[in-house]
Amino acid sequence: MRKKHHIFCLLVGMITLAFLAPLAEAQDAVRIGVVHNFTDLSGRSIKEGAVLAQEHMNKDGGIFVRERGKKVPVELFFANDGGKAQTSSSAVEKLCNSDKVDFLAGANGTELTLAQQEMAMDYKKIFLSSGAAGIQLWKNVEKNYSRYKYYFKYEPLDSLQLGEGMVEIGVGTAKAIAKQLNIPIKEVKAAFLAEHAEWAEPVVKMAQETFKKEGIDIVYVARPSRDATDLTTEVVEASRKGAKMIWACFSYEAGYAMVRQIYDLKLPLIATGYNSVAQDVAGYWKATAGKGIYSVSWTFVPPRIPLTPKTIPFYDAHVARWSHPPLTYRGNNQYNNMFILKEAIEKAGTLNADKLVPILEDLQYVGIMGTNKVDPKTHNSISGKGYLPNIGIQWIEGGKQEVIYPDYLKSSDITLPPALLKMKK
Amino acid sequence: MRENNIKKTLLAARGLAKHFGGLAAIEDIHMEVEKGSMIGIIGPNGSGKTTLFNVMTGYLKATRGEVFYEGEKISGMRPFAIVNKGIARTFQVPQCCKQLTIRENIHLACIHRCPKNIIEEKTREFARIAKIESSLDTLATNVPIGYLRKTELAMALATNPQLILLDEPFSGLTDLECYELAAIIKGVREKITLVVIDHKLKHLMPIVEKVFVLNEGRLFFEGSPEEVARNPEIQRIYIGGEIK
Amino acid sequence: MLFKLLIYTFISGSIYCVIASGFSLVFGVANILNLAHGVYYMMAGYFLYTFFVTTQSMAVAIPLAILCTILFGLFSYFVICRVIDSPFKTLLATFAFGGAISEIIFIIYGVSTYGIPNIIEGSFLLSDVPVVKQAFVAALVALLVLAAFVFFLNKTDTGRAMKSVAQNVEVAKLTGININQVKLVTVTSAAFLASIAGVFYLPLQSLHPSIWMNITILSFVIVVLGGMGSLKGIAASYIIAFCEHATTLSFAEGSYIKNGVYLLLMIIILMMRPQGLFGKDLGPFEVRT
Amino acid sequence: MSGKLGIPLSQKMKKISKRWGVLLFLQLGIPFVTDNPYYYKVLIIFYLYVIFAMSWDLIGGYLGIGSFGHALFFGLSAYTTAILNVKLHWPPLVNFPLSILCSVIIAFIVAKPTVRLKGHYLTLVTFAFPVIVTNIFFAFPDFFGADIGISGLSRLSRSRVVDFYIAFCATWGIYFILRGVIHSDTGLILRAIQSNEAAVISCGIDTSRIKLKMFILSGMFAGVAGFLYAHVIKIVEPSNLEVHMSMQPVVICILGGIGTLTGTFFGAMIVTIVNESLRVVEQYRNLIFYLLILVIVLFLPKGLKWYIDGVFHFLGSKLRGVTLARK
Repeated sequence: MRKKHHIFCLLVGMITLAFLAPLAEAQDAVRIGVVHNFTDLSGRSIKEGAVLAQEHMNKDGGIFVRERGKKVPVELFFANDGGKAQTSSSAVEKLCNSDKVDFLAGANGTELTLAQQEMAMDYKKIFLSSGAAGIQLWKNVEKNYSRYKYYFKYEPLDSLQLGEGMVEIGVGTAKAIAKQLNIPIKEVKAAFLAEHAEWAEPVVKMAQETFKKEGIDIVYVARPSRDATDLTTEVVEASRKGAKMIWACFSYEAGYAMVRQIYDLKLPLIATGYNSVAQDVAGYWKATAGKGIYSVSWTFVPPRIPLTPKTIPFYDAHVARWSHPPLTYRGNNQYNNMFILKEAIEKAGTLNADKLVPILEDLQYVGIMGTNKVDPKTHNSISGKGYLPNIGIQWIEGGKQEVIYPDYLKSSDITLPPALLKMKK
Repeated sequence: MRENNIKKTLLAARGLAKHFGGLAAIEDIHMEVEKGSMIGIIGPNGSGKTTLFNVMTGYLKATRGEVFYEGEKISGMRPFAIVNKGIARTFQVPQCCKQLTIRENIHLACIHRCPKNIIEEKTREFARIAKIESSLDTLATNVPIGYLRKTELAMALATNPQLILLDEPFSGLTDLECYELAAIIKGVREKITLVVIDHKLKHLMPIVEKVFVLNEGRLFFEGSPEEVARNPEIQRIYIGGEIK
Repeated sequence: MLFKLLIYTFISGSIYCVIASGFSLVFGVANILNLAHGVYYMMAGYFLYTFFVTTQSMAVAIPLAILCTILFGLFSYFVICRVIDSPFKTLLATFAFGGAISEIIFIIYGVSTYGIPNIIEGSFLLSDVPVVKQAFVAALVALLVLAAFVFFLNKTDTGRAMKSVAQNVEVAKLTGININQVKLVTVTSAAFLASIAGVFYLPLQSLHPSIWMNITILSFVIVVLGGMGSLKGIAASYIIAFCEHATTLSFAEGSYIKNGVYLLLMIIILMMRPQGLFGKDLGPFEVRT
Repeated sequence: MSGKLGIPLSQKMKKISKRWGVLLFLQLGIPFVTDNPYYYKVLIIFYLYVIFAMSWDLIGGYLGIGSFGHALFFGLSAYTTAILNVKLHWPPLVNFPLSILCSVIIAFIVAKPTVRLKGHYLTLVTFAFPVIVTNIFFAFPDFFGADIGISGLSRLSRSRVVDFYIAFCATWGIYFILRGVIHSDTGLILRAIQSNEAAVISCGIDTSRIKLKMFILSGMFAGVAGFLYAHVIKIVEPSNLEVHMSMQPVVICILGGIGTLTGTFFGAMIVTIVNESLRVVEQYRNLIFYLLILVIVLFLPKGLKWYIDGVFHFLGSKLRGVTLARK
């Protein structure tokens, strides 16, 4: 009995401790709150990007704030979104309240970002999201500007813009297959494997239209769940229906299953489109035990090519700091967004959100991937030529990434898997 | 012996049968229980006495045949409905709520049967009948089996039934307790018809006025205790039953 | 088409069998619904990965992984068999245990997914159906191990002891069987069975600390569908597998809604046979005697 | 009479719940202590979890029906109000009865077949329903918003403080309703059923009808929690229907002490407030949380409430000793 009471007292002690802990007082700094998931890749890359940016800023004293008349160091506060709307919105609230942050950056996953957006707007904090593709986010700004004007999405692209990229690459792949197997593009049949998620719906529609226009017919469509672990049935069905390429659309672990099973079954198929996990330069090869070879994907993680003067320095710095390039595009988005914030603050010379909004709206910033600019009405990023390019990469022997799209950047052509090459006429 | 000579049939089984897979626990039982009578059912182990009760009270579904209560077909009804018709029963292993006190157990049976304000005294009254007032507030887990049997009887009475089926009320009791219980049973039978299963003929025979003998699921014999005592066949079954 | 369906049903069905059997066993003998069951499968995978990376040879890694998983099962026994009084508490304890383990994995291995190279490379055509060699082998091994285990249950004293405990603990106690020992053996062998599935089948899938829950749910469904505590019942896993593959083939969203489909099936079956397919009949109302 | 009835359990309850009366008024005072909306939010969520847990406790704790799909009622009422509020712009007040009705209906649909089942079969069937419903939701993405759910619900009231008081009143209101139920004859029947259903049936009580009733009542209160939750978080998404959500009330009840209404307060405190304040060790938060559950289940199996009572008794006796010594 007595022992039990001891245990109980111990618990009580823990509770009180936990309560007392977060009472830390603010000192002079630009406080940036970063919400991300502590237990997945996207979250990890966001953290790495944020920390790297902070270090780079503080190396030369931080951000110059005119109204304070000096350079102010950047302080980061991290909170876990826990992969749930509730936890993530209370994470934001915790940042705004207990940690008294001035700005919010980070977030991944549209549903979570939506929850956080609400919270951030309640507190009128500038919020630069760096990993959510849902169009609802900027639709909100469009609908109710006065409330949502504090939300900005320089990067990443929204699902429609992503869609363009994926489709472009899909069509590019189809053309390449047709050329290499010297068959008419009519015979390059495509199968769709798109994750069953809200953001993918418009993309799939768009893809279907474009493919029809290009004369590539779609023989099979499957919409597995985004964390499916076994897609054998789907891929086999696809190749049975005579598809030579799978136009994939995966933002989660299901991407591994697909490439893995295509490889295991030695199917005459090549996966293209968008396979989020294939962007992960560091982990992809390990995660698929080399089975991820030949898979093509649209990417928003910069390969080591001079897209802008900033690309290669960033790439090297990231590798130097974390011994690997960004794991997902959220990493470089986060880094980029924080520097956009820096630029805006130095322009405005204040941390006041309402003063910053107009500055951010007409800010044109040359970032890592290209030139960042938002549409002042919707605060949505502007993509396409001159702004943010669509890049396609392919994994080849020895776990190397090759840029295969667009033509003015590519380092090599698409390499087709041997099983597919056998079909050469 | 009884004031009303027109003997009205209370419970009647017509060609009752229950099969568990292959084996027939009971097979085409015909029996009638007259109002106000006191019936004993005896038979060796596995002769289907308890199954008969379970079928009559709706705990098991009859394979064949029907049960009538006051001329109304009750076979197929759910157990609680049959209880509400007025047939209470007890079990071989007393079924009381172990986590509740004796009082609460009896109270349970009184619910919906009498207005709230008199439930308390009702409870105490039934407790007095069953001679368990002394330990009303002890948990059912902490009382000996004798008390449980009495509690169960009290609960059965509390559902103000016309007919009570007692399933081996004497088993597991000392002789003393048996006499006590027998007395209680005698006490209540003025108003209520009783059917009693038991092996302890010593205690059963004196209180019953008619006996059904079951053997291998069939109704083997039916008559007064004296006739049963005289019948050598039954002795043989019983002894055989014991040895088998 | 149907043939293809059957092949894939056979493969995944057999894997489910060997996983679910352990779950069923632990429930039957120790009367514990071990929500952490999926963790054994997952751990087998992680052990295999670790040992393969360190030793670079499957021949060494596989036995080591199985051994470690068994040891892990041994360890888990001391956690999950401590709470006995209420079924909810056991559920909660095992759930928390599983959660804790997967969190630890998160902390050790980080959030990234890992892949294990196949033991046997390549695939072959069964008539016109492409089948991954490893998957096929895994299925066969699973069945063999299961058969061996059933033999162990019926022929050895320990096995018989387990069965008797499953049937009636009290009687078993009276006959002088050491209940805790039996439970220990049971949990351990459950871990062993799961580890077989993990070691041979996980290389075809990716390794992530969150895979355990689905496995648990799957085996739970199988066991309930087949009938609690009846080892025959795990044959239901073929039904589930068939259901999955059929749905996947017939709808575009197939592999998304497949869980819903087989759960629906389960509900319908339970409505008709509340004791599951192979469970023993309780009658309309069990009288406790 | 109910007080005299539930001996000794409910007498103990009465005594103790007097003590919780103090606690109640302490809670009332919170707004005078702090004005940090974040703390309010945590507290509101705490209250909603208490409601949710109490609703589970009614069937899980007192009736012994372990429903592992309770998120269904919670989530469905949340979705109902979300759809009405976002798509049709109906105010929360109008949606309230509708969403409760919705969860009552679904509770009936679920309960009708399940109450006949026993033990783990029941557990799994209750567990299966939310999964199926989630799948249905995903089948109509443009209506139910699939994985993104429905966002932008109007808030419950102007200020957090008012929200807090709404949650507060709802919680204690439901607490007293349930307490009434449990101390009445019905409560006795519930405990009896958990103890031995055969006995209850042989008293001529239709147990499955009672079970059905209780299930619906429980579903209704879960619905209340879900409704409030939707308007506090202002986004409704499939995770409201997930296994994780269904686990919450079970966890809370067992931590706090199963079959004790006041226990849910302590359980919920662990699950919400402590869990929230563990953010300082974010990396290990979940681990600590799970370990905490394990420790409590393994070493404090009776649930926190029981031990807290123990501590109170202990202190009480000490104080009494002191006063006696003075005399």
